[in-house]
Amino acid sequence: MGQAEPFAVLGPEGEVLDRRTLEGLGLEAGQLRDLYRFLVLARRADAEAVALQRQGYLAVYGPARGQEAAAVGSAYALRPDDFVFPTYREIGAVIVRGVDVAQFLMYFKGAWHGGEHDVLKHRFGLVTVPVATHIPHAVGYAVGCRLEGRDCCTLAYFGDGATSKGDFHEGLNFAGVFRAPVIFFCQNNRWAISVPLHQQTAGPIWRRAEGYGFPGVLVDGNDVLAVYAVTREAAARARHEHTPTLIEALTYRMGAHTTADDDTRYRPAEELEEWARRDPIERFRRFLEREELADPEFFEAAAAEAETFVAGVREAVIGAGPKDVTALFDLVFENPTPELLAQRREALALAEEPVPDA
Amino acid sequence: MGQAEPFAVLGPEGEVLDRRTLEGLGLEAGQLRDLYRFLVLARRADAEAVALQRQGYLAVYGPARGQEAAAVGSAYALRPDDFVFPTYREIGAVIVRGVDVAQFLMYFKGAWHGGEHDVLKHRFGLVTVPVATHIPHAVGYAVGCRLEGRDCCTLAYFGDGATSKGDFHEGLNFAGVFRAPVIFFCQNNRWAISVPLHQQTAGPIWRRAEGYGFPGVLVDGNDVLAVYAVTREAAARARHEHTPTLIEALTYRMGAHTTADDDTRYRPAEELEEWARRDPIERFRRFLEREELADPEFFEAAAAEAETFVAGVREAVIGAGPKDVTALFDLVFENPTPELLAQRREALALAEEPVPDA
Amino acid sequence: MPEVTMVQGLNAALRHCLREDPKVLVFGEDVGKLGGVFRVTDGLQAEFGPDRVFDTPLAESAIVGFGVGLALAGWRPVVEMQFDGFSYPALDQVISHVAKYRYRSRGQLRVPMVIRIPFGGGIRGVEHHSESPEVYYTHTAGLKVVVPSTPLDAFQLLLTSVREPDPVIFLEPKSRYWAKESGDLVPAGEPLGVARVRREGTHCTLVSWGGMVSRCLEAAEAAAEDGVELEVLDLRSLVPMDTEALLRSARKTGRVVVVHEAPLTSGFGGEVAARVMEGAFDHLQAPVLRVTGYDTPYPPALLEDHYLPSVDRILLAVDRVLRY
Amino acid sequence: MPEVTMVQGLNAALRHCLREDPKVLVFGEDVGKLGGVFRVTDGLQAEFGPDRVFDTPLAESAIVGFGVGLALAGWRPVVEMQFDGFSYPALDQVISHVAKYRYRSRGQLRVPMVIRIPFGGGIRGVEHHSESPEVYYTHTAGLKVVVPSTPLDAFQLLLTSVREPDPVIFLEPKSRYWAKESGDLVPAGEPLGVARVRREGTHCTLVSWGGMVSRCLEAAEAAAEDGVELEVLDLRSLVPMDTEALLRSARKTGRVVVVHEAPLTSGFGGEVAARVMEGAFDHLQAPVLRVTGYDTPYPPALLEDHYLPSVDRILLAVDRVLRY
Ligand SMILES: Cc1ncc(C[n+]2csc(CCOP(=O)(O)OP(=O)(O)O)c2C)c(N)n1
Ligand SMILES: Cc1ncc(C[n+]2csc(CCOP(=O)(O)OP(=O)(O)O)c2C)c(N)n1
Ligand SMILES: [Mg+2]
Ligand SMILES: [Mg+2]
Repeated sequence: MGQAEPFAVLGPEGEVLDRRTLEGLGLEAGQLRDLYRFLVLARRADAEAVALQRQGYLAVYGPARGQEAAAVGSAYALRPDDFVFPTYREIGAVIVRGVDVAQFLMYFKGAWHGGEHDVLKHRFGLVTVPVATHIPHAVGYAVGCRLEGRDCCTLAYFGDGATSKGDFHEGLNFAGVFRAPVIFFCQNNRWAISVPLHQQTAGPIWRRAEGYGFPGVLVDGNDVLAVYAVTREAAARARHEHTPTLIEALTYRMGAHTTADDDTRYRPAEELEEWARRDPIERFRRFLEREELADPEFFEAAAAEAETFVAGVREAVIGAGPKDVTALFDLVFENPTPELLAQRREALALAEEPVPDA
Repeated sequence: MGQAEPFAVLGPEGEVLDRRTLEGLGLEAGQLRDLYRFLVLARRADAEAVALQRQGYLAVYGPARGQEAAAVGSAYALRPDDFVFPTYREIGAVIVRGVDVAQFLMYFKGAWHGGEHDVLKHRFGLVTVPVATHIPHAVGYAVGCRLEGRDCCTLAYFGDGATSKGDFHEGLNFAGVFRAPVIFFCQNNRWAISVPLHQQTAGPIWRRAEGYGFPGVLVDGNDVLAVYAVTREAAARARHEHTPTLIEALTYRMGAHTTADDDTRYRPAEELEEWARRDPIERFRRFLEREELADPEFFEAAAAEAETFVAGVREAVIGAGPKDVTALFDLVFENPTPELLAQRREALALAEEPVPDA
Repeated sequence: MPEVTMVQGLNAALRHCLREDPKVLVFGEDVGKLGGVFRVTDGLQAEFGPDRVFDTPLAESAIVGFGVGLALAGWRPVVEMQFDGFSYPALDQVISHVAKYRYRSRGQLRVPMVIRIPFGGGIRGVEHHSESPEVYYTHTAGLKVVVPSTPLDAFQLLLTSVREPDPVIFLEPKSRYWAKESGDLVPAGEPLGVARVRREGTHCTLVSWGGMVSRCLEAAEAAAEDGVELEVLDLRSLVPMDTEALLRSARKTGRVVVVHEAPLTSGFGGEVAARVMEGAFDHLQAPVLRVTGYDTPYPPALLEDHYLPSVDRILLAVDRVLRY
Repeated sequence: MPEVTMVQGLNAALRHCLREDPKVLVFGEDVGKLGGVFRVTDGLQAEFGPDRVFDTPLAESAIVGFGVGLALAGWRPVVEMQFDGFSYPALDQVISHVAKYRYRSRGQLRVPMVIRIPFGGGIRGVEHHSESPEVYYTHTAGLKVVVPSTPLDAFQLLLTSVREPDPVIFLEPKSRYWAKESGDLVPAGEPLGVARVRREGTHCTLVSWGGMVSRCLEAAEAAAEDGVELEVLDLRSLVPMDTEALLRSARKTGRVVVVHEAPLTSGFGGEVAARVMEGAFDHLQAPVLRVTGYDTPYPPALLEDHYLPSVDRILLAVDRVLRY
C-alpha cells in the first residue's frame, strides 16, 4: 500500500538512491534526455504564458512552475491511446502529449472554453476548472474503454484542493466498485489559492485509496523518474487488472495561483525559498550530469529548442482571434432548437454579418 | 485506529467475552435492564409502525428491525445536552432520547415534514431523507457548540449507502479540519434499498477516518454493549479533545427497505436466516439471563410495558390530522413576502376558511 | 388494442433502445435487479446483462458525471435519478458539463445522455418525493427538456430522447405512472418540440405538461357542462417548445391559462406567458393567468391537495379571463 | 462625500455586521488571510480573528451544509461562493435544506444564512466565471434573492440581508465591483423588496437588476438624445419583488422592456413579463419584450459582447415597443 516516506528514485542532488530501481524503469539514455527536454519546454512555455498574460495577450494564466516533474513524468508514462483529463495546471502534460500549446492556451485567452486543441487526436481532454468535476468523467471514460475491451487507461489530474470535493470521493468510490482502469493523479502543491494544505485536510491524501479498495501511492513529485515509475506501475495495474490507483505527488506551486493572484498576501517567503532549493529540473539535470548522460551541448540545445518552441507559441497566441459569432449558436446543439435559431438570426443581424446557414 | 474484527463485548450467545471490558463500562444492573427495555420498546414500536402503515394510517415506513442495538446503544451513550441528527431508521434512538414516537411518525403519515416532535427539547433533529445531506449539518452544529465553549457533542446517524455521497466526504473532511466534536455513526445494515454493500463500495468504511485525520472504529452493531462502549469513548474524545470519530456498526436490515419495497426481488432468503440467528435483542436477553441480571418477571414486564407504550402511539398516530392550511404559508418565512401573503389569501378563500391574520 | 401504463411504455422504450443500439447503457440506483423503485427498468438487467443495465452506488453527482465520461467514450447513458428531490446533487454536473460539453469542445465531444427523473406530486409522497424541478433545466442552456403526459407519449418521446444527439432531461410525471392508454408500442419517430392539442375548444386555452394535463382535461370536462369550451394544449417538451402551436391556440381563443405544479415565481408558466404576449399580443382578450403550486416548499402529503392546482382553481382562473 | 466602490461597500457591511452581532460568522474559500479573490472580506480576519472569519476546504456543498449546522446552533453564517459558476455544487443543500428548514421544522429551527455570490459577466472572465444563476434561486421557494447594483445599495442591502431572519441569496454583480458612488456608509435600515426608479421617463420602462442596470441607464441616456424618455427601474431584490413599483411604472409608460444577462428561456424576465401582464394588462400599449443573454452557455470572453445585452439591443427592443 505504499509508504509514509514518498517514493523517490533520485536524491535531492540528483544522486541515484537505488540503482536497481533506476534500471527497472527501463529508460534508455535518449528517453532520459527527452524527459529533460520536456521539463525545460514545460518551464519555458509556462514562463511564456505568464509573459503573454502580462502583455495582455491572455486574460489570465495559472503558472505551473515547480510542478514540471509531476506533469511530465506522469504523462510520459502513458501510451498515446490512453486518455488524459487535465485541470488547468498541467502544461508539462500538454507538451508531452503533443498538444498544440497555443491552442491549449486559447482557454486562457478567452477565445474558447476548454482550449482549442484537438482532443481526440491527442487524447487530451478540455481544460476543466470546476474543481474535481472531471474526476467522475475520467472514471466513466475508463469504464467505457474497459467495456469495449480496450487495454488503455485514463488519467485524471487534480490538485490537493480537489480532494476536498464530493466529486473526488464519489468518483474514487465508483472507480473501486466498477473496476475502472484509471489513475487519479493528485498534484499536491500544498496550496489551493491561499489555503494551505493543513487547512484543506487533516489527513493523508494517498491513504484514502484504501477506503475505496485500491492502492494509494505517495511519491516525490519533484523527482521525474519516481513519478514516471509509479505512474507506469499504476497504468499497468489499470490495463491488466482493472485496478485504479491514487497517486499523491508531493510538489510545490512556485508561482502565484494565477496571474490574477497576489501570493505575497498569504505565503511565507521562506517556504518559497525552501522549495526553490528542491527544483525538479535542476535535480534532474544534476542526475544527467552525474550519470554522464548529457553534455553541456545537450543542455544548450535543449534551452535553444525551448526558445524556438515558445516563439512559435507566442506568435500563434498573439495571432489568434475570436471565433465567429455563429459559433455562439451553432455549437450548442447538434439539433438546434427553433428558439435558438431565431436568436441566432437576431444576433447575426445585429453583428451585421451575412447569415450563413446553420 | 481500531481493529479489523469488529469490537464486541458479548459473544453470539450473550456470553461475556472479556469481563474487564464489561466492568469498564460502569453500567449498573438497572441501566443494563433499561437498555433491554429500550430494545424491546424499539422493536415493538417498529412493528406497530409497520402495522399502522399496512392499515393505512401511515403513508410509508422504513422498518428498523434487527438494528435496535445499534440505535439504542449509541443513543444511550449520549448526554441529554448532546444533539442527534437522524435519518429515518433510528426509532431506537427516538425512544432513548424520549422523543414522542407518534410525533416522530408524523413524517411517515405525511402530516408534517421531518416529524412533529420537539426538536429542541430532546435535541433530536428532523427526519432527514436526502441521504447524507445532514452530515455537514452535524459538523456545523458541533463546531457551533465548540465555539460557544460547550462540552456537548453531536451525533449523526446514516447508512452504508450514505458513505457513497459527496456530502459524507466533505462533511468528514470539514470535521477533521475544524476539530468538530462530532460522532459519525454509520449503521452498516449491508443494503441500500436493493444495492448490497459490495456494490456500494469496494473498501472498508471505518478505515476512511484515517484519511481525514481522526479515528475510525468497527463495532458489532448487534451487540448493544459494544455499541454503547465505542460511542461513549467517541463522545469523550469529542467533548474533551474535539476529535471526531467515525463508527461503523455492522448490523442488518431484517425488514424491507420500506413498506413500499419488495425485498424478495433482490435479497437471498439465506442471508435473512443467517442474520435472524444473530438477533441483537435475543443476544442481550441471554446475557441478562446468564448474568442473572433479570428474572422472567422482568422480561414479562418489559413486554407488557411495550404493549402499553405502543397502544398510546397507535392512538396518537390514528388521531392525528393534517395541519391547518395556514401552515402551508406561515411557516415558510419569518418575514413573509407580499407574493406569498397574496397566495395565502387566495388559498384560504378557496379552502373556504376564515382568513386569520398572518 | 392493448392497454398500457406509462411505466410499461417507458419500460418498452428502454428495452427497444437497448436492443437497437448496443451503445445504450441504463444505470442508476436500484435500476438493476430491483428494476427501479417504480419498476420502469423491470427485467432489463435480466435481458441485457449487468454490463448494460446496472446499479450504481448512492451518489447522484457521480451517476451523472460517470455518465458524462461514458458518453465521451462513445456510449449512450440513460440514467435514472430515483426521485425529483434527489436530482439536485447532480445539478452541478448537469449545468457545468452535461449542458456545456458540446459547446465547450466546439463539437468535438458530445454527451448524448438521457437523465430520467420521476417528478411531481399527487402521489401522497413523503418529503422530497413530489418536486417539480423543470425550471432548473429549462433555464440551463444546452439541455432539452421533455415531459410526456400519457403512456404512449412516454414511449415515443423516450425513444426519441435516447436517439437524440443532444442531452435530454426526461421528466416522468409520477402521478401518471399507472395511468392507462390503449395503443401499440410501435416506434413512430416522434420528433421533440411538437405540442399536442388534447382537447379542442374555443373560449380559452389551458396550457400544461406532465401530470397537470389530465387535471386540465378534467377542468375542461367540467367547464363544458357549463357550455365553456376549453382547449387543452399539452406542451410535451419544454425545450424545444412548440411556440407555434402555443400561439396558434392563443390566437384562436384569445385567452390563455397556464397550469403547472411547480411554484409560481419563475415557474415555466412565466415563460409561456411571456411568449404568448410576445407572439399573440393583439389577439389577447385578457392577461395570461397562471395556476400553479404556491411559492412554498412542496407540502406534506396530507395537505398536497391544497397546493396542487385543482379543477376549482383552474376554473376560477378561466372564469377570470373569460369575464375580463 | 467620500467615493466608495461596491467592494468597499460590501466590506464595510460585513465589518458592521461582525461588530454588531457576535453571532455573525464569515467563511468560504480564501476569505480569510487573502480577503477573498475580490477582496470583499479584506482585513476582516485580522480584525475579528480566525474563529469568526475563516477559510474552509474547497467544497461548496459542505460550506453551505456546515453553515446550515451553525445556523441551527444559533449562529449567523455569511458564506461566500467564490464565483457564480462554482455555486452549483451547493444547490442541493440550498434547495433541500436552506430553503426548507424553517418550514419543515414548523418554525422550530431557522437558517438565517446569507450566501454571497459574485455573479454575472462583462469582466472578460474565463469559463464558469460569468454566470447568472438568479433563477435557480428565485424559483426555489423559501429563499430571498437580493441583487444590488450600486456600492451604497450593496452596503445597505447586505446589512439588511445579514440581519434578516430568513435565508438570503445575495448576488453581487462582478462588473460593478469597482464602480464608484459618493455617499456615506451609514446603516439606514433599508428594507428588502423595494425597487428604485433610477431614472424617470415616460415612454417606456426598462426593468433590470445587478450589472444590467447601468447598461439600461446608458441606453436611456442614448435614447434621450433622440427625445425618447426611458424610465429605468432597478428591482434590487427579486424575492420579494416590488411588484407595486413595477406595475406603477408599467401603467405610467404602458411599455416595458426587461433586461438581464441570464439566458432568455425561463429567465427572470419571464416572471417580470407575466406580472406586468397580470397587473397592468389594460395599460400595456405593446407586449413586454425581453433583452437577455441568449439560450447558450455563457460564451468565451472574446465573444461576450455579442452575448450580453448591449445598448443597441436594448434600443432595438425599445424601438419595437414604441412602434408597436
Ligand atoms: C468547484 C470550484 N470551486 C472553486 C473554484 C475556484 N478555484 C479555482 S482553482 C482553486 C484552487 C484549487 O486548488 P487545487 O485543487 O489544490 O489545485 P491548484 O490550483 O493548486 O493546482 C479554486 C478554489 C473552482 N474552480 N471550482
Ligand atoms: C440523495 C438521495 N438519493 C436517493 C435517495 C432514495 N433512497 C432513500 S433511502 C436509500 C438507501 C439508503 O441506504 P443506506 O444509506 O444504506 O440507509 P438504509 O436505508 O439502509 O438505512 C435511497 C437510495 C435518497 N433518499 N436520497
Ligand atoms: Mg494545490
Ligand atoms: Mg443500508
